[in-house]
Amino acid sequence: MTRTRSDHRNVFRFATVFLAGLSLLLMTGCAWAGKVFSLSGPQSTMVTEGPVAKAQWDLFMVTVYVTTFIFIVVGSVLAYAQIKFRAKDEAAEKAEPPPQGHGNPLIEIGLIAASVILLVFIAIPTVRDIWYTHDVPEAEKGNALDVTATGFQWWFKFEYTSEMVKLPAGGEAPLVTGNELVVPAGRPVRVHLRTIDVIHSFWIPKLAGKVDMIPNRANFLWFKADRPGYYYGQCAEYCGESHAIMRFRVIALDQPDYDKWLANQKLPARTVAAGAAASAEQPKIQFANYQINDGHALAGSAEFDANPLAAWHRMQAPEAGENAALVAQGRKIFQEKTCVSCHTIRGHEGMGITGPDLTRVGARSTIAAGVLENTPVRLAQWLHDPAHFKPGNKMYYGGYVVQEGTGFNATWKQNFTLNDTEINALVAYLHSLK
Amino acid sequence: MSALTAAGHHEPSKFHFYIQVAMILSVVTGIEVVLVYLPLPKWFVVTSLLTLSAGKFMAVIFYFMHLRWDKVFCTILFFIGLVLAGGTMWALLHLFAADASKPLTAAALEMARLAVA
Amino acid sequence: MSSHAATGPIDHHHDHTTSTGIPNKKLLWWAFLASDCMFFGALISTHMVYRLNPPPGNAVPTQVFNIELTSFSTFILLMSSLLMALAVNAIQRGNVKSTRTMLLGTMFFGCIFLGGQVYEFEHFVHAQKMTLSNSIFGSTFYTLTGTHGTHVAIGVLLLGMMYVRTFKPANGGGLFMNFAHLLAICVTFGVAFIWFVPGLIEVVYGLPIGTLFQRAAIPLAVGAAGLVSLFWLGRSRGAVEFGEKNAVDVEAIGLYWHFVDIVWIIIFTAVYLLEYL
Amino acid sequence: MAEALAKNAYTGGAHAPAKKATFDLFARPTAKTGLVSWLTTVDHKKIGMLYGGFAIIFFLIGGLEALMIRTQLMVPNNRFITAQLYNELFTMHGTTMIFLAVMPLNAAFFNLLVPIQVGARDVAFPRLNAFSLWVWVVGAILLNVGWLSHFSDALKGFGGAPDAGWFGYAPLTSRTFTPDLSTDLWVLGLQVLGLSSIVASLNFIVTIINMRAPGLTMMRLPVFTWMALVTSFLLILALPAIAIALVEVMMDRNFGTSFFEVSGGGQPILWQHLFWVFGHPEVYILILPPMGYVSEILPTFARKPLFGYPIVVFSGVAIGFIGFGVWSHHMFTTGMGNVATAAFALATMAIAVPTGVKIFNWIGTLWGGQIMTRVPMMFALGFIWMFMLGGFSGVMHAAAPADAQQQDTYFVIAHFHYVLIGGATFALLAAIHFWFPKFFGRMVPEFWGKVSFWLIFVGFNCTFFPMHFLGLNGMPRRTWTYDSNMGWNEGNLFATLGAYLLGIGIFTYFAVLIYSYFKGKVAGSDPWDARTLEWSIPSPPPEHNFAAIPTVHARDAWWYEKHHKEEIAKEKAEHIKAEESHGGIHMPDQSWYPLFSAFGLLVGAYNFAQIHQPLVLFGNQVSASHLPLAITGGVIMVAALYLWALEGPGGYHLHLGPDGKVTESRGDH
Ligand code: HEA
Ligand code: HEA
Ligand code: HEC
Ligand code: CUA
Ligand SMILES: [Cu+2]
Repeated sequence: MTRTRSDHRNVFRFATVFLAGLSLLLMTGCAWAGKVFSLSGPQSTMVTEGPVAKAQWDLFMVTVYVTTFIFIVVGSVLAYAQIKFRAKDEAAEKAEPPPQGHGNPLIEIGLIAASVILLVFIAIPTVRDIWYTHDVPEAEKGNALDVTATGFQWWFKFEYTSEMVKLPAGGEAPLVTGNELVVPAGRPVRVHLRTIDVIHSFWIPKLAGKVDMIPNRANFLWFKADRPGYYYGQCAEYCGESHAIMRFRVIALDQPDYDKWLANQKLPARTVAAGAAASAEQPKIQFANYQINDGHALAGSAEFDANPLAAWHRMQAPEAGENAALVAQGRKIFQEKTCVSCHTIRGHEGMGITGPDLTRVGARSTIAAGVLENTPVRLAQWLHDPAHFKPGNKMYYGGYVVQEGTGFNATWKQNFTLNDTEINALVAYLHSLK
Repeated sequence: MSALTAAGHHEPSKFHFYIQVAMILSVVTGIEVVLVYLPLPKWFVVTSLLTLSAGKFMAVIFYFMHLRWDKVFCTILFFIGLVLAGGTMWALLHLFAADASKPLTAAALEMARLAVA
Repeated sequence: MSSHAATGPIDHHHDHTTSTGIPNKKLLWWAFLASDCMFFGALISTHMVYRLNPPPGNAVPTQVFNIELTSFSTFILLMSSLLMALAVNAIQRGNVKSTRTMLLGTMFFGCIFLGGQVYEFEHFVHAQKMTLSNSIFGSTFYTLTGTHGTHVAIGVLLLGMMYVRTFKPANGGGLFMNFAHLLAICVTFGVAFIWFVPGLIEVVYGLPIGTLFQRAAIPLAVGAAGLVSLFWLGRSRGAVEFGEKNAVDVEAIGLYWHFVDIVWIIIFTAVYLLEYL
Repeated sequence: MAEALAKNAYTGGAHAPAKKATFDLFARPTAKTGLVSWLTTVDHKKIGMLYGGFAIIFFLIGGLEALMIRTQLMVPNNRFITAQLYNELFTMHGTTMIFLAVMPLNAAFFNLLVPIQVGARDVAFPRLNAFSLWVWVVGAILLNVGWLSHFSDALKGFGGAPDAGWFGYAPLTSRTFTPDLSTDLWVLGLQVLGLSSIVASLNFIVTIINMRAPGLTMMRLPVFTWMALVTSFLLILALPAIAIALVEVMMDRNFGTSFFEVSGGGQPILWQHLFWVFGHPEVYILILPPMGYVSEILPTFARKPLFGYPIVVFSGVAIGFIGFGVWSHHMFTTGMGNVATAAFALATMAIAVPTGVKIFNWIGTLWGGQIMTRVPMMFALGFIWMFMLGGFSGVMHAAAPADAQQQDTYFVIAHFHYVLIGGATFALLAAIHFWFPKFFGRMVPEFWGKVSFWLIFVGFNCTFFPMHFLGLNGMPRRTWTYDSNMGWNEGNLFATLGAYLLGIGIFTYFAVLIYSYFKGKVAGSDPWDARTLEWSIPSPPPEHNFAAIPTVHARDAWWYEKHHKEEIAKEKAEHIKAEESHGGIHMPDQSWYPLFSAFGLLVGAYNFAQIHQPLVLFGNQVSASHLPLAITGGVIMVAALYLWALEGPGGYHLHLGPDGKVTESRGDH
């Protein structure tokens, strides 16, 4: 290769132009590029809303400072060496080799010592924060709220172990909710982490780092929300087909709001008074077209995203124009279509525990573990074809069967078929459960 | 090969030595078995058991496996594995003995049963 | 390498063709044993971890175990180790005949050990109702001791192969004989440990000896036939290729065999004895 | 013997007929070219090439899987592929890249280089080496055969490719949650790959320790060979942990035990410990050989010996050793308790020190040198920069409380792709480019090499740098799809475009190699003016590597030889004479049995994976279970091993004629 030298130059020229072009691209699309590094999404770990997350973020920044410092020092020396000692031309390459030096123990030991010292800067806060983030500080223990969270493939159950409710059948049991955890702001919350099947992980980025829910282990974490707010949570350990969309929400409320919410929760399921817009005739279909036609866009509407906490508050009040007959019909279908075998609606029918508790599903801001906004249309779509939104979800019956000639195969079937009218009634019913 | 035999580069026989080692090993095994039944403090029995079996272990590798007469490198090689395996076991046992690792068992069994249901 | 081995006097602690003086095979086996430490380390850890916090419904080890039998097995394995050491000692002195005897003896004791284990497993499963799957103790215990047993069985097979190799004629040929010989060994020893040793143990625990012979006339006959052919095939058949130069081969298998023994030393203490405290 | 000498002028095709073996079913293969020569080869160079070829194919397949992953994530709420397929893709992408691409590529270089660098003619156990290779192939087949189910309904029984993630956390791998065959095949595939690696590593340990040329003391070994030694040790000591863990899952799945089954009192967390006891040393298994390549390439192109050789070697050993004590840093979120968490966090940080030492010494090597920025050098420099960045994010993870926010997010993905691609892969690309002339006798054009470097460098950073921010912004890994309101859209789009660019770069790189294989400028034996022994022999190397086993006088043996020509020439001539008087150059014979026993293993393992399933052939049930076939496989394997043992190493001799011609002879001397 006799053209080597000029080849080099060509490539470097090419690379320079390329890099220049790239940075130009970045600069012209500045706004866009800014968004590439947009760091304040609803699950951002940088926007901390509680002491645990803050301690974790601050520690992270310590590591960033230390390593950036090292990078600048080491990187500069490396860059300098690369430029300074480059053979400038062919002649230089062919020249006598440089002195064949073998090393310098003093420099080595010095650098090792420096590395160790720099690591100490990271190690000390690390150890301190391991203890801090582990459990509720001693001083606040008395004020802490204990909740048990249980992971299921692919949703979460929450039990308020200190808040007992009367069961219709007699006796007491802890208050149970699903997929939305409501907590008082400003008070520490200790979440005991359990799972019924595989490993899940409980993570509310803005409030606290994750801790795993591991079968046969008594894990827990704690967090505190500095102020009322609506926080995104996510399962953070791969748990099977729909792990990606195993989500939940944490809603932090003022103490008075929280008390109000709690009082309401403890009541049995809400029944719509017969008088409300009673109508003997066949109930009208409220939304003729619930077919899934909006692609796959999940999550909330723009309005919802703008202020999810407000959206949540709106969900708490009964909807206008409730149709008591339709609701009653929905309640009946809920029984007939075997929904009761998996879902509990405390005070109404149902005692299933393999699906989320639906006693107040109408007051949730999302359904299907944070995947869909809880609008009538969305709920209808969910009932129409849950697997469309959550592949493999367990709102099915069936099992794994051996198919002839091919060995194992999974054939899950939906255990209920609902027509439009039934779905319509069910939606009215479920939305009446506030 | 016959030339070799003539050259007489034989090992000195260790026949009797091996038998003695084996006898000692058997006796130690006997002591171990008896030890667990003696009314001695637990820590003492555990320590003695561990020391005795370590002693047996060493006797076998150094005499029967002739590490004692081989290049030290063989010893080093084997001890790399032994030390790492021992260290890993030690760490695992401590990890699982920690309070945080107490299994939920009873409750967990209950849950597992629910999940199957 | 092999071409050099024959050119100089054999020094059993030094191989002049390698950089360290340690023969390649020996080094390979020592490295493998280092690795095997980790295998058993992981297995024993698993067992101990579950002993730390036994779940309800676990079998109670001391009720299951039969410590006399296990102590006996431990002794037997020690004796096999002794014979193995003697086999190496013999071949290093060029004594092929004695090597064969010692190898057979090692295999024999190894098989008694295996027979004891077969009895033990069978007894645990049937009399003590501890199976592989009905308690975690069963799972870890059988897997650990079973893996060890598999090591012993592989060791017996390797010894058998080594044994028949000592008959490989100096002038070539003999593949079929070699194969037949190995088969005879497998049959004989297979019968010995799968049937006869457990049976004998039963006798010790009260089975009338007559019943024992009645129950298993056929396996016994097969075993006897195997034994006879073993003797016949094991007669002197002229010059053999095997000799002092193969000492390192025997030694290598010996290392493996002794290792299996030391693993048992640990298992005996950690899995059995400590339970009695 | 003189006759033999006269008859067989070695022309590459002609060879001495094998001696009628006494203990042999099959005639011993002697072909030097053609398919049989590759299937039966025991030559470390051919084995190395086979490893390399297979590994590169799998690297491209793994890359293709990555591109599908990136395409799916390009825009929010994408439905390019299903959740199920996505899960299979990332599982197999991780498994493939680690076990079927980077590890075997390293194995390829061990094979190609180690024997030559230690001045030997082959590895210590040539047939065992071939066995490792074919067993590896068996593992690769078992892992990937599940993909077939996507191509035809008749093959649905495979249940798809494995989908439990590359670290297959229990209890997701139990029958309850992944009932299909894919997980069984994953378990057995990994088991078989582990077997291959252990056997290969034992071989290299013996080779490096025992087969060194005269004068080649341990402290004169090339750094790459040192790293090969440390890596081999890591392999034999780390793999048993996962082997046992895999046995335990296999037992849980097939034989009703409850190692990880909660219903029987098992603790799934134990799997994590056993996996990472292997898994963490594994990442050093992936990076130490690359550190070795870089330690060879930098001195060559800086024309200076490696700075602080003893410390570089020692830090490699230290990394390997400390690497065994940090596994739980992958488990900071499992609630281990404060003391354990703190201990593992500190131990993990400690690893930064020996790693830093290496970086400092590489810079020291450049300092005062005469740097020639050839393509391998550019990749090597790229390695230093990128690996350093990846190492820093590693240290960020080591701060356990901070890791609680990062674990299982794209921040981790960014970390390990920086160390695995920016580190391991860059160094491998450097190594391929560097040693290509040696083994194929052709130069790779500099210009196109540099183009591919820049494409890869820029593409790589565009792909993975934004992932740090995606992670900090809360994007979890193993996410098949995401919502549009999370602030991740732009970062993902950018990363995907970067991945395409990276793909083009990788494509260019290999396309250029293929071009050079046919059309490249012919390379001399030492095109780079390099320093270690492999450059002292012709390109491509002859089957016996060295005409005379070299005597090593200094660390960079070949550099020394180049500067002491007369003295060395005299020495060589003497060695050649001495060896010929001993009967010539002894070479091991080829053998069928490694291949046969691996075939038995394939049959056995494949059927063992589905042991309880009815055996169905062409739509008819043949047997109630696969047991008969599993046993058949086992018998084939054992029989092949037995015949292998009886066959003996065999061997023949090469003789160097005065005219440089090589002749072959057989028979005893
Ligand atoms: C080649 C592979 C490789 C290498 C070399 C490393 C190197 C390191 N890794 Fe990485 N790691 C992986 C591959 C690798 N890792 C993979 C694949 C995973 C994810 C597995 C999975 O979950 O799928 C992972 C995950 C992982 C985790 C778990 C993250 C999580 O899941 O939560 C952690 C935590 O501590 C970690 C730490 C480290 C550290 C401290 C190093 C150190 O060795 C780095 C040391 C290097 C430097 C620090 C740079 C140079 C040093 C200097 C210039 C000196 C001065 C510096 C200081 C004093 C700081 N790694
Ligand atoms: C050495 C290891 C290695 C390497 C080299 C790579 C390479 C790449 N990886 Fe890898 N990755 C892992 C190891 C590796 N990865 C591991 C261990 C995981 C975790 C898995 C798990 O969670 O279980 C992971 C996970 C992972 C994820 C996260 C998935 C998720 O969690 O949901 C992503 C996402 O972007 C990704 C992307 C990429 C990309 C774009 C490349 C690119 O560098 C690829 C570049 C190569 C190409 C683009 C190929 C180009 C080839 C052609 C164009 C020709 C094709 C032709 C033929 C096949 C004939 N990887
Ligand atoms: C076989 C059990 C089963 C049956 C029967 C069943 N469900 Fe469900 N359901 C589930 C599970 C499991 C989920 C959680 C799905 C997820 O998010 O992964 C669920 C989720 C839901 C949700 C969303 C709850 C939330 O908080 O996110 C609604 C609403 C619901 N089901 C309604 C119904 C109705 C109406 C029926 C009857 C027509 C029904 N279900 C029948 C198991 C069942
Ligand atoms: Cu639950 Cu992921
Ligand atoms: Cu790690």
